[in-house]
Amino acid sequence: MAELLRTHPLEGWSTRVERLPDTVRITVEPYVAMVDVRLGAVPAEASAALGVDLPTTPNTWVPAGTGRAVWFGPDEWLLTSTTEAPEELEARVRAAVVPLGGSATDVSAQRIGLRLTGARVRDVLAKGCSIDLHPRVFGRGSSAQTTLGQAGVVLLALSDAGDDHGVLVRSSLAGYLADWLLDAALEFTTTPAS
Amino acid sequence: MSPRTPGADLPEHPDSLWRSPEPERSYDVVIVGGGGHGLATAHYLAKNHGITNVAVLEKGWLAGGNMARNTTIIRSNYLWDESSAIYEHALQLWEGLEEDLGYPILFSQRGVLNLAHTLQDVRDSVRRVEANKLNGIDAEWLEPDEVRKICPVVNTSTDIRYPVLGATYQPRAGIAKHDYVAWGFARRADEAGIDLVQDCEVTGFDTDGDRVTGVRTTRGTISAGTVALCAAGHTSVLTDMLGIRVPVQSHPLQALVSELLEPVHPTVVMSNAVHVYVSQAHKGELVMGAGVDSYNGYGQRGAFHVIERQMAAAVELFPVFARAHLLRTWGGIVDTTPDASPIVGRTPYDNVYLNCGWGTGGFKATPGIGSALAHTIAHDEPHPYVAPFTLDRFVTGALVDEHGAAAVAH
Amino acid sequence: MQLIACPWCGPREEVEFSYGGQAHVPYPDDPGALSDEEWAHYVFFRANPKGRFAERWKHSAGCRRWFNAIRDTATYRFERVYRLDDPKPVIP
Amino acid sequence: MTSTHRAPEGGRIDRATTVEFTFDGQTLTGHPGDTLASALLASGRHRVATSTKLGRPRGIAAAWAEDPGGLVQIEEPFPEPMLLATTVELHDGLAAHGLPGQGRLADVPDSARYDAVHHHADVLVVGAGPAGLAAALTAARAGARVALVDEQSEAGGSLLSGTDRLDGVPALRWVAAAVAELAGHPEVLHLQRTTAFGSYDDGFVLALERRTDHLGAAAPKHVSRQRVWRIRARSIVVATGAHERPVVFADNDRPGIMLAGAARTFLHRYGVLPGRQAVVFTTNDSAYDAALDLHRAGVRVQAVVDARPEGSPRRREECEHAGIRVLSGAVVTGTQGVERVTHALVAPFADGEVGAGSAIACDLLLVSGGWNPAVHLFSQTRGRLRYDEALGAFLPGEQLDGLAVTGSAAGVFDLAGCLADGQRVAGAALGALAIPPAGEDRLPTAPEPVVPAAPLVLWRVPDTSGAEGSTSFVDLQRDATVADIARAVGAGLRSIEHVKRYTTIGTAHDQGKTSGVLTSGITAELLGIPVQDTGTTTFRPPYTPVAFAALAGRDRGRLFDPERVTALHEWHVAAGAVFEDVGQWKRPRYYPQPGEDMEAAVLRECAAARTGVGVLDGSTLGKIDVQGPDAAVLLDLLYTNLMSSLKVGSVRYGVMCGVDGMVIDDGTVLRLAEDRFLVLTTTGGAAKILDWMEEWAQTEWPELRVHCTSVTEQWVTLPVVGPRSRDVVGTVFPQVDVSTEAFPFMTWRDTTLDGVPVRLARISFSGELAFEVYVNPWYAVAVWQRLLEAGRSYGITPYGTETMHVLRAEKGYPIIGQDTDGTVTPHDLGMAWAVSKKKPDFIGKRSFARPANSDPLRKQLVGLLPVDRQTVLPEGSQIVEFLADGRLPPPPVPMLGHVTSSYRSAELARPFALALVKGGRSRIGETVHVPVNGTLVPVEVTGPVLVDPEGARRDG
Repeated sequence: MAELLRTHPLEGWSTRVERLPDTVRITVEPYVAMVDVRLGAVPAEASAALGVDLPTTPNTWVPAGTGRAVWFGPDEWLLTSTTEAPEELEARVRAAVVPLGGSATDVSAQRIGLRLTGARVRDVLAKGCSIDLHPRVFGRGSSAQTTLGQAGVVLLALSDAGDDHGVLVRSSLAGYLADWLLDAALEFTTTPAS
Repeated sequence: MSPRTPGADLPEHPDSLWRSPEPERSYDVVIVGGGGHGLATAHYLAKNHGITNVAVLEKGWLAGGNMARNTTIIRSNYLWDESSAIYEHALQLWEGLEEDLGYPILFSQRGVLNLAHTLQDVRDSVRRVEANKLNGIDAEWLEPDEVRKICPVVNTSTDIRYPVLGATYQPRAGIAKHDYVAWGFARRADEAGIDLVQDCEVTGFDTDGDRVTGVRTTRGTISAGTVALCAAGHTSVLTDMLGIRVPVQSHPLQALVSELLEPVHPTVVMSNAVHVYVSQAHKGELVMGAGVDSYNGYGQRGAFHVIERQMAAAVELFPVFARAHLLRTWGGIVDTTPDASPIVGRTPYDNVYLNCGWGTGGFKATPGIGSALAHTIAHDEPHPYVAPFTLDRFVTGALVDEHGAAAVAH
Repeated sequence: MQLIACPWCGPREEVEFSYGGQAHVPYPDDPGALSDEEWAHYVFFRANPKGRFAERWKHSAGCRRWFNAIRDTATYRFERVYRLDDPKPVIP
Repeated sequence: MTSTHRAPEGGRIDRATTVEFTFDGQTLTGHPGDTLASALLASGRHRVATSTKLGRPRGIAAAWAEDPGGLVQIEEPFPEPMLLATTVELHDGLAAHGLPGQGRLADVPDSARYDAVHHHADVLVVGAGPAGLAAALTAARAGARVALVDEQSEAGGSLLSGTDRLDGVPALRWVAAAVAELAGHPEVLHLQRTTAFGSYDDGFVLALERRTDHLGAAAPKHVSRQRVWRIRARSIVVATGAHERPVVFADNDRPGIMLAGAARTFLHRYGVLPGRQAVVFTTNDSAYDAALDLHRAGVRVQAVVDARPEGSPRRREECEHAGIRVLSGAVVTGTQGVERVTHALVAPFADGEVGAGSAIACDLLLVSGGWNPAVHLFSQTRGRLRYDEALGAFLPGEQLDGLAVTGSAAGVFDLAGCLADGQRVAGAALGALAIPPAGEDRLPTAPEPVVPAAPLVLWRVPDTSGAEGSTSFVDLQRDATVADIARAVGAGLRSIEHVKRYTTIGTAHDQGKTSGVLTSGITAELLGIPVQDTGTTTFRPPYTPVAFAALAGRDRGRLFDPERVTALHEWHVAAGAVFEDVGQWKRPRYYPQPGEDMEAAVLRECAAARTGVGVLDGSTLGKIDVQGPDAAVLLDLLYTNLMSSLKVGSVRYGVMCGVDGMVIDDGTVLRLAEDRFLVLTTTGGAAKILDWMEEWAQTEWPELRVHCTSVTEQWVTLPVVGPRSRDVVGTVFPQVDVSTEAFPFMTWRDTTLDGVPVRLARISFSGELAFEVYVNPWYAVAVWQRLLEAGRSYGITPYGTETMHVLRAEKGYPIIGQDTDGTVTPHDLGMAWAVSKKKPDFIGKRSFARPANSDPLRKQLVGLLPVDRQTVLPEGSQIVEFLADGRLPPPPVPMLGHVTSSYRSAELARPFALALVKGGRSRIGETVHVPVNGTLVPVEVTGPVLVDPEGARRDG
C-alpha cells in the first residue's frame, strides 16, 4: 500500500524554530491521534475498557498508554495516542464508551501539539497566558484549557520544574501561535532574527 | 456652519447657568432624568409648546450620566427609514442649535467615515449609503484613496490584517461638546422657569388605576400631570417600580481620551471590524470608544481588556497614534434593546411616557428626541418620528432592526 | 478584569467567559399555547435589575460549561456561582 | 552652558560621566541619573514651557509625576508627545522642547516593541519607599510570592530625597541592603521604573515598566521598550506615598516656584541647587527641612514664611540657629518676575486677613500646603475616601478586602511609623493568606519621631493684587484659577463635577494631582460647606498617562488578529490566489492567471465548473459531530425541518432560526449512524452554531443524551464540481461506484485512499453534478493533488469563493449573512419547504405566527435581471418602483428592498442579482428601478433560480 503523503501546518517553521536558544525550545509534535470522549460518569468498566482511569479532577491529565488522558470538562476528556491511527483510536474508544451512554469523536487533526521546553518557557507563556503557571500551582499533571495570545489552547504541564509544557492549538491557528511564540521568545535569543 | 479648528481653545461658559430650586409639590410635567434627553425635552416643552410648569428630576448632578461620558459623535446615516428620520431630524436641529440655545456648543460638522474592511462591510455600507441618499441624507461611498484624502492618518495600506476597502462618508456629521450642549439646554429650560432639581432620586410612584399621581423622591413626593421617563441606563430601575416590563438591558460602555495633540485627525472615523471610533476634540485630545462590555452593569466602569483591545485597534488603524498617551478612561451605562433601536412612547399608564433604549445613539439624538418627546407630551400623541419605536413592536414582530446594518454602531 | 470562578475550573479571567443574560428563564412548555405578548416576553424581555442578578455564564475558553451566578450589577461582585442543576441560592 | 546650579557634591548621579542633550535647540549636559528636569535645573533653567491658554512662562514645580509645569515634547530618539521633564531620564542624544499645550505625534510608525506579561503574586507591594520596602521584606521573608513595583529608577522613595538615617547610618544603605535581600528571594519580582497605573477587581493591577527609555539610542531593538505587567495579586499593599500640595496665591505659577519637597529631591537625589536665593512658604513643618537643607547646601534662604500664627516653635529655633529668618503668621500674597520669580510678596496673615506686605528678593520660592496621600489605586478599587480636617487631605476611609494602604499614602508621615506600618500591613496580609510569618523579621531603627506642630489647612491666600483671583492658579496645566472656580460657583454650580467641567480643572496631563484637592477645598470655601460634602472628582485610571502602543502590546501587525488558514493554504499561496477575509479565515477568492483581472478569472472558473470540472477548498465550513441516542431529537428542535427522519447514509439541507424566527444559519446534515450526525454550518457560523447547540443542550434540555463536538478542522472539505466531477472522483476513488444509481444525490459513502479513510458526499452548492471529498487534513495536500492530477485531462480548475458565490447565486441559494440580515425568515427566502409542519415545535416556530410575519409586504428573496443586460448592480443598491420618467422624485423616496448579491454570469451571458424585495414573489415579471451612480437602471424581477431551474444537472 502506497503511503499517502502527510503534511502539517508548521512544516515551514522548522528553520525558524531551530534558531531558538536552549532556554526556549519549541518542538512540533504532529500526527498524534486524539479522540474527544464524553461520558456522564466514569464507571469502572469504562476504565477497564479504555485502559485508563479518566481523571476526574478538573484541569489535570494522566498518562494513558502511549498518550494521555486530559480532563476537558465534567463529562469530557481528550484521549491521545501516538501509536494508533486516528480511526483506530476512535473505533476503540467508541466501542468502549457508547455502550455506557458516552460518545467519542476523532479530533486528531483539530489540534496540533507543540512542546515547549527550557528555563524561559514560563516567561514566554506568561506573555499571553493569564493563568498561574508557577510549578507550585501548575506542576506535572496539570492541564488547562485557556487562551494563549488570542488562540484557544490546551496547556499540559509535563514537568514539576515548570520548564516543559505541551501546547495543543487549533490547526488553523497553528501558524498564528507559532508566530506569536517566536515573537515572544525574541528577547531571549542572543542574536535576534531579523 | 464652519468647522472649528481643532486646537482652538474652548469658549467660556456663561456667568449664569441655572438655579438650584427646592422642588414644588406639583408640576404639569415631571421629567425623570436630568441628562441630555430630559433637559432637551424640557427646553422644547417650553419653547415649542409653552409648557413651563415642569420639573426635571436628577438623582445626581445634571447631565452627569451618559451625557458626560459619551464620545459626542453626531450623524444621521442610519439604515432604516424610521431610524434615519429621527436622527436626521436631530441633525437638522443640531445645525441650528448653537443659535437656539445661545450657547457655544462647538458643533463641528467635520464628517464621519465608517470604514469597511470586508466584502460584507462593503455591501452593508453601500446599502446604507443608497438608502440614505433616497432619504435625502448626505452620504457617499468612498474608495480607499478618497478615505486617505479626508483622513491621511488612516492606514490604507493593503498589507494590514484587515485592509480598508472603503468607507461611507457623511459630510454633515460631526461632533459637539457634550457638557456645553447639556448646559445650553439646562440654561434655557431654567430661564423658562422650569425647575431643574438635582440630588433628587426617584424612589417610587404613587398610582391610581391607569395613572401615576405622584413621584416619590428623596426630596419629597411630587405630583405630576404627566411623567416622562428619560433615565437611559437606569430606565429599568424606574419601570420596575412601576411594574412595567421593558426589554432593555444596561451595559457598561467605556471611552477614553489622550493628551492634547496637534491636529492630526480632521474627521471622525469609525470601524466596526477593527472596532474603534476616534475623533480629535476641539482642544486636541483624541476621543475614543469601542464596544460594550458583555454583561449587565450599572457600575459606570468596564474591564480594562476592552481598552487594551481598543488601543490595539487604534494603533493598527492609525499607526502614528503609537506614542499618544491614554490619559483617562471612564464608563457609562448604555441601555440596549433587542433590535438596537430605541423605545419611545406610551406605557400601560395613561400619563407616563417612556424614552429609553438609545444604546449608543443617545447623544446624537438629543435635540431630535427632545423635540419629538415634547411634542408627544404636549399633544398626548406620539410624534410621527417616534411612532415606530413603540414597546408594542416586540409583540407584533415589527422591529426596526439596526443590527442588520451593524457596520455602524455608535 | 475580574476573576470568575468556574464551578469546575476555578477562578479564571473574565475574558475566558461569555455572558448569557438572565438565568432561570425556561423555554415555554408549549410555545404554541402562548399569546403573542407572552411569547414576546419570553423572546425579548429580560430582567435588568440594579443589584443582585441571577444570570448565566459560560466558560467558553475553558471547559465550555454553562453555569449560573448571582452577581451584583452595581458592584459587579460575584456573590455565588452555582451549577445549572443547583437551585437558585438564597442570599440573606 | 555649564551646570551652573550643580551642587559641588552629593546626589545619586554619575558625575564621572557626562551626557549631552538638547533642549529647545540648546545643547546642554548632565549626568546619568539625572532627569531632564534636574539637568535643566542644574543648568539654571527653570522655565520649560509656555502655558496653553494665557501664554505664561511655566517651569518645573515638582520633582516627579505630580509636576504641573514641566511638560515637554520629545524629538529624539523618537517623537513622543507630552511627557514631564521630571520623569524623563536623561540619556545621550535626548532632544526635547517645552510644550505650549499640544503634543506632536511622529509622522512615521513607531518601530519600538511593546509587550505585556501576566504575573501572579501572593503580595503585590506598590512603592519601594520605606513602608513599601518594609512590607516587601516582611512578605518575602515569609516565603510569599512578592511583587514589588516602584515608578522611580531606583528604590528608596522619599528616602532618596532626604538625609534620613536608620540604625545610625544613612537610610539608603538600608535601602540597598533591602534590595539585595529581596533579590536573594527566588519568589520576589522587584521592578523599578514600573508604575502601577490601574487597580481593578480581584487584585488585578496593571503596571507599566519603562524598560529601555533610559538607554536612549543604546536600547536593544529586540527588547520591548515598555511592558505592561498584568499582575494578579491575592493581596495588595499600596505604599505610594503622598504628593505635596501647594497653596494658591496670586502669580503662583512663575518659573522658580516649586514645591518645597521637590527642592529637597533635586538637592539630595540629583545634586542640584534649584536656586541661589530662596523663600519658603509653608503651612506645616515639612518645608523647614527644605529650608535647612538648602541653607546647608549654600542657598541663601531669605525667609521661611509660615502661615500659622505661631509657626512651629521647634523648627523656628532650628532655623534661627542656622540664621534663617522665620516669619510666622505670614503668607506669600504674590510674586514678581516674568521668566522667573524675582520677588515674593510677603504679608502678615491673621484670621484670614492679609496685612500690608513687602517684597523679598528670591529666585526660588518653595511652597508647601501640606500633603495629599496618593490614594489613587485605593480609590480606583472603589475604596471610599474620608476627608481629614487636620491634614486637609482625603485618606482611605475604609478597609478593603485584599488591599491595604500604608505609609504616607495612609497618612503616616514619620519614618519609624512608615516602617512599622509597612511591616504591620504585610503581616496582616500574610495572615489573611494563611502564610506563616518568618521567625526573624527585623527592621532598622529610625530616630524617635518628633511630633510636628499642627499644620494649617490653607487652600489659598486672599488675593490682594487686584486681579481677583485671576492669576491665582489652581490648575497650571489648564490655566485655571480661583477666579474661574468663583465664576463657576457664581453661575450656580454646586457639584464638584460641574465645577471641574466649567473650569476644566483636573482634565489636563496631570489629571489634577495637585489641583484636585485644592479645587475641592476652594469650592467648599466658596459654597460655605464642608470639604467632605464637596468630595473629590473620581480617580480614574490610568494614574499616569500610558502610551497607546504599550497597551496594544504585541497585538499589532501580523498578530493584531489571528489569521486562520486551511491545510491547503500554502498551495493556494503558491497558486497565486487572491484571498478574502471571512471572519478570521483567509479564503482564496479567485486564482488569477497572468493578465487576468477578477472578472476574467471568475468567468473562467465559473465556466470550468459549469462545463468541465472545478475544485474548491471548502474546509472552512463549520462542522459539528453530534452524537448520542438523542442526537436526532436535538436536531429536530434546532432545525426548522425534520432531521430525525433522515436515513443513515443520507444528507439533508437544513435551516436554523433564532427564537425570533429569523434565519441564523444553514447547511447540510449527514447522518453517520443512528446516533450520530455530521452538521455543517456556514464558515462564519461555525463557532456560533456550536455555542447555540451547546447552550440549548446544556441549559434547556440537559436530559437529552447528546454531545456536540467541533470537527471543523478535523476534516478538509473539497467540493469537486461540474459535469466531469464524476470522472475525477471515480478515478481517484476507484473503490466507490460513483454512478447516480449507486451513489444518489444527497447521500454519502465512505471509502479509503491508500488506507486513509475518506468520505464522499453528493452535495451540490452549484446545481452541477458534484462530490464533496472529506479527509483528515494531514492528507489534504495529497488528496488535493490527486484530484488535480485526475482532473488534468478535463481541465480541472481550482476556484475561489467568488466563483462559488456566482454558481450558488445562479441557483438562488442564499448566503446567510449576505442575502439575509437577521430580519429574514425561511419563508422570506422561499424556503417554506424547509419548515416542518409535522414537528410540534422547534426553535423559532412560534415567532412565525406573529402578526408582522404575515405582512404581505415582507421582503422576499427574488432574482433581478438588469434589462440592459450590461449593468452589474452594485451589491447593496436600493430598489425603487419603476419610474416612467426615469427620474427620482424628491426624497424621501420609498424603497422596495436592496440588492444582496450581484454578479456577471458566464452561463446566462448577462449580469444578474439576488435581492430582498417587499412582496417580491408577487412582483415576479414586473420591472423596477435600481439607482446606480445617478441613473435609474431598469431591472426585471424574477424567481431566484436562474440556472437550471428544473435541477436537471445535479446528476450530470
